[in-house]
Amino acid sequence: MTPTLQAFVLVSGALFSIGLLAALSRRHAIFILIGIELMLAAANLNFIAFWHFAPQPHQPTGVMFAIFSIAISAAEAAIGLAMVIAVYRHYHTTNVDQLDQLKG
Amino acid sequence: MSNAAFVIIAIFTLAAALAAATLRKLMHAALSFAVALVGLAALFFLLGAEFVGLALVFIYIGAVAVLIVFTILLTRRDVGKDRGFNWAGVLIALAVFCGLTWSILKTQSLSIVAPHIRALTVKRIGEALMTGYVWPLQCVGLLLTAALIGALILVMEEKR
Amino acid sequence: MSKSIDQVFVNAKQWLLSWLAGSPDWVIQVASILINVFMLLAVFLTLFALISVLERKILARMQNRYGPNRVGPFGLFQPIADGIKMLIKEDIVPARADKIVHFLAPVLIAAVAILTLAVIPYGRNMTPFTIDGGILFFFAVGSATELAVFMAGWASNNKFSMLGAMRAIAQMFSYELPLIITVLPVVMVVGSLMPDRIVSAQAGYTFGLVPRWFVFTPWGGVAFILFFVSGLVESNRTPFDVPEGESEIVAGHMTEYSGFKYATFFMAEYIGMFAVSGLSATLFLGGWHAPVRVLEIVPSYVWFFLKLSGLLFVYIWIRGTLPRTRIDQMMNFAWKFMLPMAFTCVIAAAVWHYAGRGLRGWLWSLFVIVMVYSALSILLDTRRKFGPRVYRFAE
Amino acid sequence: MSAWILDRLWLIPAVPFAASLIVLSLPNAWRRRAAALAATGQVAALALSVVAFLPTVQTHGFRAAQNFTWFTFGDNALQLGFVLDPLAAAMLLMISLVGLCIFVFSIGYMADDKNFVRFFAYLSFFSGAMLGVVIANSLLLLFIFWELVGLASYLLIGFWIERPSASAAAKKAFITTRIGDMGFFLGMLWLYNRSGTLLFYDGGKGCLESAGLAMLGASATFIALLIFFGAVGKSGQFPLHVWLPDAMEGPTPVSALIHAATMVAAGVFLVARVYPLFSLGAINGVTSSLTVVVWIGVTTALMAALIAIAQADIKRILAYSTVSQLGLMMVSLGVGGVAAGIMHLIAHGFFKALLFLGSGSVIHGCHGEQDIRKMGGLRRFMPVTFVTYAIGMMALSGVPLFFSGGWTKEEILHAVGHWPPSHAPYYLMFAGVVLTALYMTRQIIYVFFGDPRASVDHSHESPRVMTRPLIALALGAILLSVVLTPAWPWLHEYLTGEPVHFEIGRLIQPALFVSLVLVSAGIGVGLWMYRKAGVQAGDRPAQIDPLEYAQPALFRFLANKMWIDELYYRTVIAFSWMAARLSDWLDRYFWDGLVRGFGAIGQVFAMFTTGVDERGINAGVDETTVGARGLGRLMSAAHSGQIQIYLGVVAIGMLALLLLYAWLV
Repeated sequence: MTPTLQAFVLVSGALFSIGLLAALSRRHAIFILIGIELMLAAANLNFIAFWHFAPQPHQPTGVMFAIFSIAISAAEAAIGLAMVIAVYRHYHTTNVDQLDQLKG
Repeated sequence: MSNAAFVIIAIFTLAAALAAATLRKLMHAALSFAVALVGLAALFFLLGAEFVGLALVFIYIGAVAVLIVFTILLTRRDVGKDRGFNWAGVLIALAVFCGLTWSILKTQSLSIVAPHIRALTVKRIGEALMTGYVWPLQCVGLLLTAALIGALILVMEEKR
Repeated sequence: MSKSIDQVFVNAKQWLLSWLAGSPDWVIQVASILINVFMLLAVFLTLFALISVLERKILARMQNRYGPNRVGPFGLFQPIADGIKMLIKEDIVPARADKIVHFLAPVLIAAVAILTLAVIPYGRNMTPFTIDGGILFFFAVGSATELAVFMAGWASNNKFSMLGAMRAIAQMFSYELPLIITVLPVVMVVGSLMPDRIVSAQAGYTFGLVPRWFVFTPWGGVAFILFFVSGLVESNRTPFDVPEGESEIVAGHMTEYSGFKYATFFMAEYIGMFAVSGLSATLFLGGWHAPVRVLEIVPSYVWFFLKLSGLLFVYIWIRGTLPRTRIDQMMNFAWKFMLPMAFTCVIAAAVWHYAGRGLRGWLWSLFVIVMVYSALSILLDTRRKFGPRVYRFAE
Repeated sequence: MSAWILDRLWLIPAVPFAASLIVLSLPNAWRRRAAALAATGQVAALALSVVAFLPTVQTHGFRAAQNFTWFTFGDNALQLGFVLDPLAAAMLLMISLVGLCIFVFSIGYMADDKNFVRFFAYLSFFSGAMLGVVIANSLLLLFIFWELVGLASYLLIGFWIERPSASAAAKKAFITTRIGDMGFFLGMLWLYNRSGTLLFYDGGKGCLESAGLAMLGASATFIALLIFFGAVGKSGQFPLHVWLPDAMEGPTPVSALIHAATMVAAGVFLVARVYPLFSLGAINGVTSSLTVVVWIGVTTALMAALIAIAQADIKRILAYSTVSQLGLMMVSLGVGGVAAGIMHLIAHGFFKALLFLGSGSVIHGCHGEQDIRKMGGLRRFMPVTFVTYAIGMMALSGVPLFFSGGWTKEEILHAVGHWPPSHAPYYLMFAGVVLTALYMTRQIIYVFFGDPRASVDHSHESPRVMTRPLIALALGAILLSVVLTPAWPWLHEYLTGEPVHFEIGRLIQPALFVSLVLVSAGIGVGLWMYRKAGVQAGDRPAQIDPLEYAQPALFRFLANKMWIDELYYRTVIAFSWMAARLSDWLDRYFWDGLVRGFGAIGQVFAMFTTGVDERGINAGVDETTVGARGLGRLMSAAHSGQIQIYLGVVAIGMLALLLLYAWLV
């Protein structure tokens, strides 16, 4: 009795939707970042799951992809949070509803 | 790998993720996010990708989560409580969830069982990184350096 | 004979598990795990109790006092008295605190500290949790400490707590880099992240006399010192106990904790110390290997705990000797000296490897380290950096 | 040992290069560390040179080359390499030894300069490049180092960049030598075309070995002449000698290192290195290319010596003297006395560096004054400088028996005297020797004797860091004669690869008496002519040179360097100007007119299209834009700036695609 690939993909889909929920429905910029990170995590889960269930799992392609994806999302988080701080300094708000001007 | 473990971990992960998306206090949400990632790492363990799971914990709990809570602290003035939901967003997310679930359930080729595989050792990952994936690795190194410098410059106080 | 004594704990566990023969697989697994956890907790909580009183006694001797000597023989029952005192104290939670997070922080920090103990090999075939990426596990789990400290500081809703947490995180982040990078040379040389492999790579004796521990190579010696200093910082010990410097910020992130929660923090700190010492013994001091071939009849776990105690004594010794550093000095030291030196160790290890791991490699890697060290000492000009502080009040 | 150094021959230039790079990256305030580092590099190069010298002494006629492939194009592999033979080893030793003295001297001389660190970086760079020239076993590698030497000399001549004259001199030196290098380059290409290799020695396949030479045939003469043209540029031979005196704008140690001891010798070295090309097909030791070398050398030697008599700048006199001595070396090479030429080159390296450093010490003592007419009587203030300078002067004049210059000059005269085609160079060389003694006597009388004049005020001996190198070089200039005497011609036989034996009888030769007579004549005439130099005598004012008083026209001719600069200005440069003017005119009127014509055609065409455009097309476009504007207003309503709305739309789109896909599959 082991879970099939479908189960993992379903979890991944749910995780993605939750991430989308955070990114779409919350006002605070950090929530959007958390949402994006969750979506990326869902994608990573997919990479690993498809690698595990692949016909030739001896090549670590999926794992490699996930590793690079984690590294890149770490970079993205750093930049994103730095931007949140920079924006906060400038506008004194992190509410994305109020951030609709390109010019400062 | 048993069904029971999978179900428990999946529910744990999704609950934590849902908490991260919906909790009213930002700090609690951030901490729930960290918990959700621990669950995800456990899923990776189940899938035999121990290295990725450990790396995920290491990077997300050790670095990204701390970064997030720091940012929350630095932008504290209007944190308080996040007022209200954008219900349209909730609807869209729900629709996406339904669509994804429907299409996943509909796809027959996904219901397969894992083949028996040799454990993926860290050594093999290291060898792959240093041989076939050496250029992507260099590029990621460059990217991370650029991100480091960029983040520093972004948050640097302007001297007046 | 010596072999059976060496394996006495392993055999005992096998004997206990043999009662379960015939049960489903997962039952045996869970039972095995439970035995491991129970043993770990029993050993290390005893050690914690012992060390806490020994530390007070050793410090007292260094300061020409007696130290605790009233409870039990030589004051050895002092920890029990302390424990009872802590347990019956009132548990105070500030009114404006975030109750949940305030409660979770000590739980998390203790859990993390105990988890890190799981991957250390305590003797031959005596690793509680054998995993391919054991070292990575240690650091991955250990990195959650920062989050826990932050939770404690933030949830207390107290400015001393917050400042302490900020300081703690800043210094932990800064010293985590050298801590991890000094592990890299060992991992590179052994070719595995598995603590057991690392220990077995240090088996044997050069000329049948000098053990092949990594601490006896130039890069290993330097990496060991760097690792030890970083470990001091990571476990918030003197002289790097800035986050809880009581003369400045009361008790840092633990200010608003009392009673058993405070005791938990206290315990977590000590267990963290044990874990880092245990890992440094594993990585550099040959783990459970005997220092002399003839002494191999002594059981392996005895050697491990002897090394551990030696390192713990150095911890206490340092605490009795050195004054507390300043936070800015610490940061400068981490980024400008520790980090480059840690990278140098990596390079020196590579040089050692490619020069044939013999005497030639030894000398070459020593040369690399000495060059970088002298260059750094010229560049940093420590006389100026660590000079008198310029105070800038109300600027 | 010999295998060890042969494998590591590249280290000799690499060490100063590395030192240069490190010094260049040091902060400006680290003066002592920079100097120490540069000097250490030089000491290391010297040590390696000594190690390289040993095997060549042990085995007579030792020659070993170490070649490697640089890159491959098609089937051809371009090979570079290093060679170690007596010629290279002797040059290595001379360059690193003299260089070290100059490095030490510079520490004192440049002590007050604000770009001290940069100076040492350049100096090390130069040293590395020069050492590279010497050990190169490929004409291409030699050329590369040759150009690096040129670059270093450019940087060093123009070191005091804030002086316009210095930067002009640097440019002049660079461009003039580049003209010569052009010839060198062409010769190299031709050589490669004919022989297919640029390696000198390659186990019988090199271009200087019999197999390679056989492929050249008659073209060897032209190749040799083209390469000689490069040497002419670098060694300041007539007609490309004009840059060398101007190069004295650089700091004096630079003049000593580059323009006396080493770089200018590179030309002579080059000719010696590729000598088989010159002597290919020689009948009785004479070929047409060698004849050219001889006459160029003779012309240069005499002309420069004449000019030197009428100069007033202490460094310029030495510069012309260098040009003259280089001419002498060329003559020696041309008549077949290769060993004699190289011996003179090495001896000259020592005593000319000594003279330049001595002049640097004098200039230092006179607070930057370079005009010898304003000095005088310095022997009392600067005894060490005086004694060493006098030794250098006697070595340069060729005083026999005790000074290295005397022996080498004798050797050259001996070689020239046996040149079959003509005896003219022999007698012309007599004049050269006399003139050399004459102008050196003049200089030394002006600088060190008589009474102190205008600039000699608070003059003092230079610091020890400057005098020590002087003493070292002076000792070198004297002691070198031990291996030069005909009784035990060790250096000669070392270079030619023959066994040495001692024979006291050879010490006394006709050439010895000839040169004794010539030198005494030169010094005697000088003493007589300039006995009252710098003071009033009869109706001659003090500041007028005795020769100028006696022969004003001749003196003016010589003082103005025989009008050669002006000649070039009127001919070569004027021609360039004319060509430039012509091109300018063509560009301005002819080509421009053509372009304008095309432009006019275009304008007419444009007028036509404008009409079509305005009446036909614009109206339609106007209507379209009105419509687009309306559409844009509609669309801009969607651009609310609300990022979450955008994201939501993206999500909806993704969902739609997903459903579409799921429905289709």
